[in-house]
Amino acid sequence: MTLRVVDLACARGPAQILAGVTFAVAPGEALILRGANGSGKTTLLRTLAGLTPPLAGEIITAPDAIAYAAHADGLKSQLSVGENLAFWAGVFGTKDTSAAIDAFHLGPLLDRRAGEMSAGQKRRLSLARLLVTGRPIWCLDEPTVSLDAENVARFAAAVTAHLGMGGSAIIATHIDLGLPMAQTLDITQFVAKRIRADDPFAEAMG
Amino acid sequence: MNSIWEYANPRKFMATSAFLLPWVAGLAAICLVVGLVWGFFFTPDDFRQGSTVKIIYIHVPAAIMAVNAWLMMLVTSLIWVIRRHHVSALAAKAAAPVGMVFTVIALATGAIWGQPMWGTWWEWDPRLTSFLILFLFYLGYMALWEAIENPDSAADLTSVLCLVGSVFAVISRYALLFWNQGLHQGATLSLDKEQNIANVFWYPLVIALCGFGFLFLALVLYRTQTEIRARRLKALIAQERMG
Amino acid sequence: MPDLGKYAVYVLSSYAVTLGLLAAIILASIWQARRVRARLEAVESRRDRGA
Amino acid sequence: MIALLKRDLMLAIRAGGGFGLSLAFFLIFTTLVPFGVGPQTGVLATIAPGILWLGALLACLLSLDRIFQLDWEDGTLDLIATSPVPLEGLAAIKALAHWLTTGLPLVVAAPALGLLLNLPAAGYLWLIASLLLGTPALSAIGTFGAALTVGIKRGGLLLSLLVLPLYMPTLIFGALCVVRGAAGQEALTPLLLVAGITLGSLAILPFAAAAALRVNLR
Repeated sequence: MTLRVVDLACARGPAQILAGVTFAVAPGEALILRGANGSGKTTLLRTLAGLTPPLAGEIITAPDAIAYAAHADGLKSQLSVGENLAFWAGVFGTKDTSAAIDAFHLGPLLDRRAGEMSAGQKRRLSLARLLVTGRPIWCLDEPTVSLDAENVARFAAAVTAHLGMGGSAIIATHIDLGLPMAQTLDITQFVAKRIRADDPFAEAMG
Repeated sequence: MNSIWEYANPRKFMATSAFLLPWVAGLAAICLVVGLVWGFFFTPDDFRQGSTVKIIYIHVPAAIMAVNAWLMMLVTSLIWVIRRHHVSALAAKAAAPVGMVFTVIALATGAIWGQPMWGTWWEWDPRLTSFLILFLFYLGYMALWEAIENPDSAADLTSVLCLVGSVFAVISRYALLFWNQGLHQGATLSLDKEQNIANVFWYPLVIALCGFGFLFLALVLYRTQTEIRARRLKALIAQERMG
Repeated sequence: MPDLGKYAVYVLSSYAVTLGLLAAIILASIWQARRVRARLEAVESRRDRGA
Repeated sequence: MIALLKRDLMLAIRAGGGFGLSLAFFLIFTTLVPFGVGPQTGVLATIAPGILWLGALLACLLSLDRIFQLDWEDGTLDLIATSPVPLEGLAAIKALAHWLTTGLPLVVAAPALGLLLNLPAAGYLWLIASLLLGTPALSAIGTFGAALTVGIKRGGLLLSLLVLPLYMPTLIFGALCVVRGAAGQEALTPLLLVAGITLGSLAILPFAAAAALRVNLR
């Protein structure tokens, strides 16, 4: 499942942030988004995920192919690991969660409350959630924030495994993940900050 | 005559409204003065209600315009939702306070008029109460506009509220009739024009109504211009912040 | 001035309330318009000087 | 969708906030009334239907802003929006979950509180029927209000200002049904009207709530 983006323009609130964004991600490839804070990485990912309607351009991919994961990982602290995963499996319609549980060694943690886990364990659970969605294209926003070196390595291994199985990933991060097939895309080249084109209040009037 | 969508662009609207405003304001002033003065000074007292019948020249037009203002907001919200017509959304925002003021006038004059006739300042009469509910709808609508940062989202959310609110306003209107039989007199200005009020009262009333109508139009045009400038101000500040 | 009889208080007060409220909304609109127009001119002149 | 409902109910039970708070409020509200209005049972009996309905309505109102707020803050709403579950379904399920955790307990508790205000015997059947048919509308309208104000910080007060006028018809018909029932008059018509409003709300409002959510998620 390749993801092709052609001449995409994204907006954050009243302002357009990016314009002319064009790239393609083939199965098995990873794309690292570089750019200063506020240069629109999150906005781009949210537009790819379909949360924010793009101002212009196209996102060409199979329907329901993109799984989005942001800082806020959508885990309920009162629910146990197993219940959280079962919930997301129910939402995404995947039958069993054992594959995701084994991939991130969550077996021993299954009935521990999500609220009682360390940041690293929580990150592993949110990655397991990604696996549960069963969607090939991962859009990850700063996935390795608040993770120590060991967990970052484990995260990189998980992404590599995902790429190995023909999935692809678009990751906004500042940390070098050492992924094999990773290209880097610096989105500062696409930054075109001005008022949204469909906002008629930009030019002077009486 | 270019289509009304031509006015989607604020510049065109500003030019046209700048041209129209003095005329509409002038008409409003004339009709108001003529209507109210004629009604106040040159009409006889009613044999039953005495001089309080003179309140009709402000109570009825205000009540009619209060409802029309909400209908106008409903139409402009629909135009915004369907055609993303920016000026229409701002016109709805501009009309809300004016509609609210008309509702308060209708309530106040209704209550004052009710005192000598029904003996109490406030009577839970279905029509008077439905204006109280309309007042709450206006309050909620305006509060929602102020509470949201991004103007486009604010326009979307307030339009949805206006649409849903209108459905419930109609339901409330009939729920109230079910809830308490009214003391309010029948329709004063029904269109089939059977004589429910004598001609001598009727003419000044119609002129006063036109006065209120033009005043509403003038205020909405004027306030929409301000909303457009405020929106432009926001856009410029956003541009500056982007550097 | 017509003889309003015993209801004079009610008629006059309702007219006073109405004219008062109408004046209030008109003045509020004018005041708000002036304020926005002034701030807009300030920002636009800043922008023209800066641009 | 069922997973959503199961999770919400589990969260309500486990967090314990859901059930207890609204019921406690309903109890406190009803017990406060005689202190304000005076202990004469005659007076209390006549205003009992209105007070019970107002108590139920305000109890629903209190728990509205929690419908989407928690999911909004921890990112679940974003993730569900990108999942195959449609937002309309989410709104309907959230309304159902709110009704099950808040509306239904109120219906169960209402007769007991009716005793406190010595509601006439004939009124109890109508009280239960009107609340049973009316509270789903309160949840559906409330979910719409919650969706409108989810993006607004401290939107709770605004939520009440927006939702209370929309609760007016259900309150009028609901209380009227119990009043007439208690007085032995014919109370079926207001009951049917309450049901009508509920069905209308359940049909339209999830779509309006989803539209509002889509705007807030932008």
